[in-house]
Amino acid sequence: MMEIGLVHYLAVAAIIFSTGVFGIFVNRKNVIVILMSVELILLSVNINFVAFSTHLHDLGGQIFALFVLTVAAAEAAVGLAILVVYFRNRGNIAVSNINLMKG
Amino acid sequence: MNALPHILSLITFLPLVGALILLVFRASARGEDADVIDRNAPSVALATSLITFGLSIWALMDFNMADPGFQFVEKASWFGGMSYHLGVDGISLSLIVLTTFLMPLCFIASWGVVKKRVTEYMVAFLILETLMIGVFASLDIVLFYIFFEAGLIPMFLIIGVWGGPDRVYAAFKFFLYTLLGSVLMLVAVVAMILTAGTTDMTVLLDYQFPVGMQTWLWLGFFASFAVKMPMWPVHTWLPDAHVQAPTAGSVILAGVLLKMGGYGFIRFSLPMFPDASHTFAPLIFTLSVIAIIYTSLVAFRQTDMKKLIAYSSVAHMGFVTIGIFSMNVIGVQGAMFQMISHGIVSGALFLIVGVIYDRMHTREIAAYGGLVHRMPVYATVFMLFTMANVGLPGTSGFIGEFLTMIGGYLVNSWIAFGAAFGVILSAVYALTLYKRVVYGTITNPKLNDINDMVRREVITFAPLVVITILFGLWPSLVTDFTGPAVEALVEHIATIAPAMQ
Amino acid sequence: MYLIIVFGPLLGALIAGLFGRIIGDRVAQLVTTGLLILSAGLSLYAFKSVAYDGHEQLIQVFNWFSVGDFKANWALRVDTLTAVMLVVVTFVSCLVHIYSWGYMAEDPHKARFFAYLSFFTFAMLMLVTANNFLQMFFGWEGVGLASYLLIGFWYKKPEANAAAIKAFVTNRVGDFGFALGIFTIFAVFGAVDFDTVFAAAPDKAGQSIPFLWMHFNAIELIAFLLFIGAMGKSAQFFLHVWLPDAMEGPTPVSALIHAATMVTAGVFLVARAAPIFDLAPHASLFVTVIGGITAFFAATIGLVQNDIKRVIAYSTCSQLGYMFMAGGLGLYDAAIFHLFTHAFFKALLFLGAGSVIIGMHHEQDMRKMGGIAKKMPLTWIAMIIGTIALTGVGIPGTDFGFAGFFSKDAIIEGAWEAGVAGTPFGYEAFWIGVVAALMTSFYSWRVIFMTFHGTYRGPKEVLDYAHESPRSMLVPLALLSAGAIFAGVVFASDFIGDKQADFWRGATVIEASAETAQEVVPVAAEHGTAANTHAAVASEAAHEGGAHHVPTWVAWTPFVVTLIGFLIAWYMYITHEGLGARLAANSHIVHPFLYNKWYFDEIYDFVLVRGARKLGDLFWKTGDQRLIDGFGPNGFAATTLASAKRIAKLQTGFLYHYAFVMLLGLVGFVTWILVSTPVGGH
Amino acid sequence: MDLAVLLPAVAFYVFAGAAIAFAFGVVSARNPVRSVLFLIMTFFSAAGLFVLMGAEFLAMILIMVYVGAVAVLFLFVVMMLDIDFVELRQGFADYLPLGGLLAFILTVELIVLGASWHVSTKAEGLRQAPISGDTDNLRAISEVLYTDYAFFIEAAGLVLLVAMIGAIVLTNFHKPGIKRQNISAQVARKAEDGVELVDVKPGQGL
Amino acid sequence: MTSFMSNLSSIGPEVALTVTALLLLVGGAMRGERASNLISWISVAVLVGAAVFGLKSAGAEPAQVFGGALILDKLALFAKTAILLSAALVLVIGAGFLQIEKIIKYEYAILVLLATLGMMIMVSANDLLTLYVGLELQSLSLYVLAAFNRSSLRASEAGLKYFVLGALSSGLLLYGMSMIYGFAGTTRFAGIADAAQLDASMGLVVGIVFVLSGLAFKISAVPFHMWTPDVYQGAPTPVTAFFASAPKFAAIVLIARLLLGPFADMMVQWQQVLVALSVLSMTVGYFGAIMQRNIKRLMAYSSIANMGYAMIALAAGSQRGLEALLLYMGLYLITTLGMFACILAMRQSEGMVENIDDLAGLSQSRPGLAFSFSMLLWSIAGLPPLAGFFGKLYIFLAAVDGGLLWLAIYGAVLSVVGAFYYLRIVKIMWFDDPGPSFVTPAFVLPLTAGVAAFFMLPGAVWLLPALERWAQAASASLF
Repeated sequence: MMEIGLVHYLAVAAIIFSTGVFGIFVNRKNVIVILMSVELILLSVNINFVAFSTHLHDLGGQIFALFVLTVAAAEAAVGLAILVVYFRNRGNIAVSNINLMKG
Repeated sequence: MNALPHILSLITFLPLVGALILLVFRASARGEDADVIDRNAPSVALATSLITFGLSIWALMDFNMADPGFQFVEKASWFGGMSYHLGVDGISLSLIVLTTFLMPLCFIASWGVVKKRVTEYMVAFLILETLMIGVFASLDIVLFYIFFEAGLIPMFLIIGVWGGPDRVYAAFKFFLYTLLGSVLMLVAVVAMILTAGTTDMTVLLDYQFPVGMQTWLWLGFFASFAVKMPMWPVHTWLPDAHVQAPTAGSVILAGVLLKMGGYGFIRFSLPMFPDASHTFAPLIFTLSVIAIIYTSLVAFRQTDMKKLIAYSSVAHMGFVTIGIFSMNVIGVQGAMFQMISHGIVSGALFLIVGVIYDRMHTREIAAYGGLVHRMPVYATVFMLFTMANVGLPGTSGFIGEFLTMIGGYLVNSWIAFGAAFGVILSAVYALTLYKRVVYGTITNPKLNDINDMVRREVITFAPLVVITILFGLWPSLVTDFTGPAVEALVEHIATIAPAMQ
Repeated sequence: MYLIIVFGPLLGALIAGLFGRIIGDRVAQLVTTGLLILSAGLSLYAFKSVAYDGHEQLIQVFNWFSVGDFKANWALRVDTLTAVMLVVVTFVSCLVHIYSWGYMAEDPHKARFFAYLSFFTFAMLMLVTANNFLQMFFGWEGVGLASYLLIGFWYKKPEANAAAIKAFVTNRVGDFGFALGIFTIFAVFGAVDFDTVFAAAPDKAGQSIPFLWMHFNAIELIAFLLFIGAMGKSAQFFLHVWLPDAMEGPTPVSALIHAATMVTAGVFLVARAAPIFDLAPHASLFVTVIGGITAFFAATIGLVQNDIKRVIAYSTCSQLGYMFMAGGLGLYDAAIFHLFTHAFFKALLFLGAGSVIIGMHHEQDMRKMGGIAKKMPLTWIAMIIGTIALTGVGIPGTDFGFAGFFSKDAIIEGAWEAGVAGTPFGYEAFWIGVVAALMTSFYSWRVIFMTFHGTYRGPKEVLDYAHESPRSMLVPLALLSAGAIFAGVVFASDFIGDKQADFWRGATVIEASAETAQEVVPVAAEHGTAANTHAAVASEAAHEGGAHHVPTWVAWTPFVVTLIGFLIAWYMYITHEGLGARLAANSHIVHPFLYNKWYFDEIYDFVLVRGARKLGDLFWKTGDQRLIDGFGPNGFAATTLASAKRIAKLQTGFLYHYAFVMLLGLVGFVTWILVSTPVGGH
Repeated sequence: MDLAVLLPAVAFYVFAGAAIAFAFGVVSARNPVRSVLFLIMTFFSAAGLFVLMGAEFLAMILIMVYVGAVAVLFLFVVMMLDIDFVELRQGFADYLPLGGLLAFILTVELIVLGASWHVSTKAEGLRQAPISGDTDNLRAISEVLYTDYAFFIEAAGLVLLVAMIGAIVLTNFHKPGIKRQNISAQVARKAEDGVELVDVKPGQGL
Repeated sequence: MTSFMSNLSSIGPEVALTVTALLLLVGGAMRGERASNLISWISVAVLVGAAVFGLKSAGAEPAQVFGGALILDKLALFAKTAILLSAALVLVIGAGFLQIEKIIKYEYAILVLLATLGMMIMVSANDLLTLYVGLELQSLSLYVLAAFNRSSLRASEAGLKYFVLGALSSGLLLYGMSMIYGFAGTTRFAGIADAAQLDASMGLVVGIVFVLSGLAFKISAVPFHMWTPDVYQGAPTPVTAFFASAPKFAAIVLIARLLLGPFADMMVQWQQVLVALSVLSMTVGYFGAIMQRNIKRLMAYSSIANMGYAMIALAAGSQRGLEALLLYMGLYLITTLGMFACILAMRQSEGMVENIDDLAGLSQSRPGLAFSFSMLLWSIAGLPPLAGFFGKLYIFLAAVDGGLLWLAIYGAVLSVVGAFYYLRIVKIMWFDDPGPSFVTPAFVLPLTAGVAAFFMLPGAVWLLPALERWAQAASASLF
């Protein structure tokens, strides 16, 4: 228990991942929280990569995580931009209102 | 006569050429010109179909009756191991000639009757002709399938665009029902290709599939052909399709399209899966006998003329399946004859209905009665085909029924016993129909000035009348022709199917 | 020559039928009648050359069927049996043609009528000249068609149409058996031509064949099935219902088809297939029983009918019963002889009745007639002759008698002999014959008395109008009268008498004379499993007592009962006129039962017609529409639409639903993979 | 217990616990602003974990990029959109049981899976950028990033470019009717354009 | 750096696209919206040029560049050509629409270029990182494109949905990649292949399931399809056309490369997932389409179903399967673009219409268009003799050959359901009475539809064999 190994980090990542997942579909009020949940997922991925990288003694994982970070930032920008557009058209961003198209 | 090179390709694709010519002219025409095209389209279509018919007769003359194998073979490799491979034996050529024979009659029957979108109508029929001929001429299984299923498209349009009030339902039912059958066949075809490693039907005919596999393949093909025939209980698309289709569509549907099922059984199911055919023959017989009795009784109760004839078609196709799966020469020959005869007789009956439909625009039996007073010629022709439908000896209808019943009897007397009920019942419904439409007094005042058949109609019926009687009295015209191929087929089954011994 | 005999009428039919409107009625009539006269003349010559000069013929016309092992040719087989039929058919037909000139004078569709008549004649000739069962079947159905067309000739009348269909369909039921018989013949013999089949028949006796649920003796089965065909065509019990209704057709048609020729086709079939029936004792017994029942049953109905044609129709039915009784007992010669004589007097009666009907302005109900003998004396005489011939008046033991006397008594006496010889149902057949003869006599005279004697009961103006028929109708009556009088006396010795062996020459199986019996017996003994053949029995009978040597009372019984019948009729309709009507009115069980024809029509209507309708509706509405379409395409479509709706509903438009579904899928896949793959395998 | 073992363990549990707790905070906070703040805290905790694993550079980047840019961006948008925070969290419970179950299953599965990991010799042989013991993390990364991973740098640049284009194209509105300051026009303006000298004749007026 | 430069030279088309995009961006920024049209056409030219240029290397041996980050083989070439041409075509047929709707911006073409570039990277991916970067390049562009019509609520809702779910799917994908990396020790495909062969651990299995889930989103495979109908409907029609064509092709080729390359030895595991995806996609796609009235939504379900079909071929896991997949997808591309050209022509005087009922009587008002549309519909329904049938046939061949008989039968039966709704459109065009007529569409739309239809015609016999040969050569790359 005290010997901190890879599995501990993976467990943390898994829990955060699940939290992010959980956050996506229990949240109905606000799209921004969903976006943040996605960020949590990406964070868990990064933890995974770094953990594996350390235990494999391979930098590849860290560099991968670096790119994930980069892309995540870009993604956040685009996502928020879309959100802003939507807000301008609709006036709110409550998730339960976003169902103009269905069926 | 000299052999014409590529005669099969010519016969097959000539109608398509006609269709394309019409299409191109129609597409490039505007306003007045379009009307001109519409006016001339029937002549072009008729001429095309007549030339095609002439070519098919030429092929018939050239055909070596003694040879049971495929003739006029054309082969060119295509892609993916497939090939453009055509060829005919007595079985297929006779059906090709049936097709090319009925086609001009359809055009004559539609002459001046079809007023809406004339050119498109002609184009659809010409394309359909190509596809139908292609089915019978193909020797590559994929090519066969292509022609087989492609025929659905023009027929769908013919029913849907030029059909009756409930045409949409009928067209969809026809299309989807048949399609469901044929996609299952497609899977079987695929399995065959993979197992045998070729799409060449001449090779597949001799390829002996493992017995266990045959069962599944047979069922796949059965799904398609049974719907196409149609066999009971997958027949219900037929009455709807027939009722809603325009007259010529019904003629082709009954005359040729149904025959594809029978042809398929003869060409594929029997020789390629002989063991499975033996295994399933009792099933076929049962369904056929049920079909004959059941649909005859249903036909008896119909109030719509076309529906009645459609149901009688189902019953008559029951004889065909009996004949085919009796797997003896008499039965198979009978089935072939029945197919050709039915093509002519039921085609003629639909034309008969068309004649009065064109005048009265109803097919309700109750709307008619006493036509004989106004239309004696019509009554006579109607009587002849009623009798042919009933299977009176001396008409072509008799020969097929009789032979198939003998064929069935030689397998099991129950079959003939059951089928023979159909002979009784066919008299019931056919004569009742005739009585209610033609005999009696005129009760519907609209009929008081209905006119007898005009020259165009007489021309349509004349060849049908002649052939019906000629084939009835001289069936050898057909049987000699199909004989060698059928005998070879039966022999082939007997030699490679261990279950037979 | 034979080609002309057979195809002449066809030519006439085609000319009259196809070009009737162009050439006009008169020419059409001339052509058809002329060709028929030619045909009849040639037939007489043929009869002579075949039956007396022994020039049997087998003319191959051309190949009809040649499919696999199944071969059948168009051919004309002319032996004595055929020749007899040729004469009957062409002669009666010819007379009917002539008669129709007068009878149909006012009809607007004369050409069509004559075309039908000629066509019928052609079909009948095809039937009798057939050399194989298939060609026979062709003719068989051909006459069915002609009968249908002619019964329904007056197509405006709904009854006529219904009757036509009824006739055709009932015949089809018989044909059903006939066809199965042909199938069985082919299955057993591998051929359908008479020579092959009959030659091989003794070999096949005792062979069994699977049919439906069990094995049957092949020959018995064939005989039985063929007889089903005969029952239909000859209106035997169960399948008799069409014949009385067929009287809706024009009277000449009734005379030709429903009295003289077509209905006797069944008898002809039995006689033609005698070599088979002869080897099939059980089937023969069945024939006898059915024949007997029909003879009795039809006679009982005939007692009370009021429609003049219907009485004669039931009489025909009854007489056909006689013929089958004879056929079943192995008395093929007697059967054919009765057929032969019957053709004359029954055609005479019908034509006479037709003459009455025309004279009475298309009135057929005897209750509205009476005492018209003075108005139409020639018809009256002809009818009397016909009746006497039908009732079989003659002096037993002598050669004096009308046509029916010879043939009917031959059957009745033959039945007795068969009974003596131990043939099952022989004695019973005898007694049925006697009882039926009694009734025959009664109803025949009843017709005469009700029609021509007593007081007139119909509307006055009809009586005023009543007149003798034109010459074209009377000439046939005269000729037929001659036949009715002399046919028996002239031909008895040939058909059933001592010269019969020379006459038939194997065209059918004949029992009586010693030499033929000897010919047949060895054959039967050799292939002796079916030892109890008629030939054998008959030969024993022949040895014991010889032909036509029956006890005197047996010979006299028919005469006596005929007389009794006459007297009863006299009592009821001449001396106590009106008694019959009163009796009928007071009877609540017997008369209605008989008058309504034993309720056969009602039962058939209820069971078959309505049954078929119900079943048809059931199959259509419930079977096709509700079950097959309901569970098939429509059900499939409905299910598809329902699932489509459900799937479309899944698409809620809500983001969190979408995400949820995705994750559900992911977790599902991961779990599935973890479960399905062994964990820690590496 | 050895401090060298204990200390990292304690640190791990602190950071890990914090990260998880804050992550829960992100998804469960009633106010989005708080969610953002929780997110920032989660990133901080995660950065701590990174440090524990020896990925100092990444830990730094995480804070810089995420906290400095992304989270602030979130905060900005949250504030800008001025969302009505009163109607909150209704219907949260609808999916809770099933969603929780799903998340739980997923977590268990992933942890079980993680537990099955082991360093295989083969995996070591496949490494693309093995970490040598004597180089520090930053240097090691910098050595490969612009050489072996140059292509990805370029590609990532394009990704960022797309993000930029996207953000601009979506949010940059030119609403008609709004008066904007046009600097160049102002600068380029000359006196002659603005002032018209009119020679007013006496007695006539304009 | 020389090696970097020389590597760059071997990816000429990609470089060309990048440079063009950058230059056009600058140009656009300077010239403003007036340049939109010009930029569009330049983009088209470059796309087509890149395709043609790329084809010149058709004979070359497969090569790995950038240290193995990218692989250039025939499969990639085939996919790139298809992607480039369809992107070009999308620009061409969409130009008129954007102009009339007044949403034209020069960024549109540039985003398409960059998305295309992303796809090109995807299909050449030889490393998980390449895959990821390429995918994100494409995805981000597409997110923006989906919401491109800023003033439309539907478009922005589409963009939002697409983005949120897309981000989620990237998360799943990444998580899977991290597992793969952790258990294989590398992100390079070749290395993963070795690992999978030697030690197919659970981590790899679960990793590939995650990755598949993420990629399944891109090809709209059920249950990762949920975004598709809404986004198809909401996005501007030319963008929808783009969504339906090139990205699907790229993603499925990517999946093929991944599964048949590094994970070839783990086929037992991923085949189950793929079969499930395929069955679900076909079911939902075919049944879901039936109720649709909006033709773009219908196209969404149609593409879901078609992807389900394509996955049958992929699930077979054989070269025959890959060949069938490529053939099928090639035909799918042509058909889809042709159909979208028809949809883009659905403009009445009041504006665009999207209900299939608006097509009523098209066969009489615009026979040529109706004819082309019908051909395309029949083809995609898989009816012979049209080309779509051969796609289906090849898939069945592959499936039965790969032991997936039941899948083939299921697909065959469901194709009847599919035929039903394709046919319903035909029915509306041919059987119904004409409604308000369409305004005369830009010449390019009927032309595109007509050319696409012509390719489907049996008369174009040369096309199929060529496509088949090409697909065969391409499929050989992975075997």
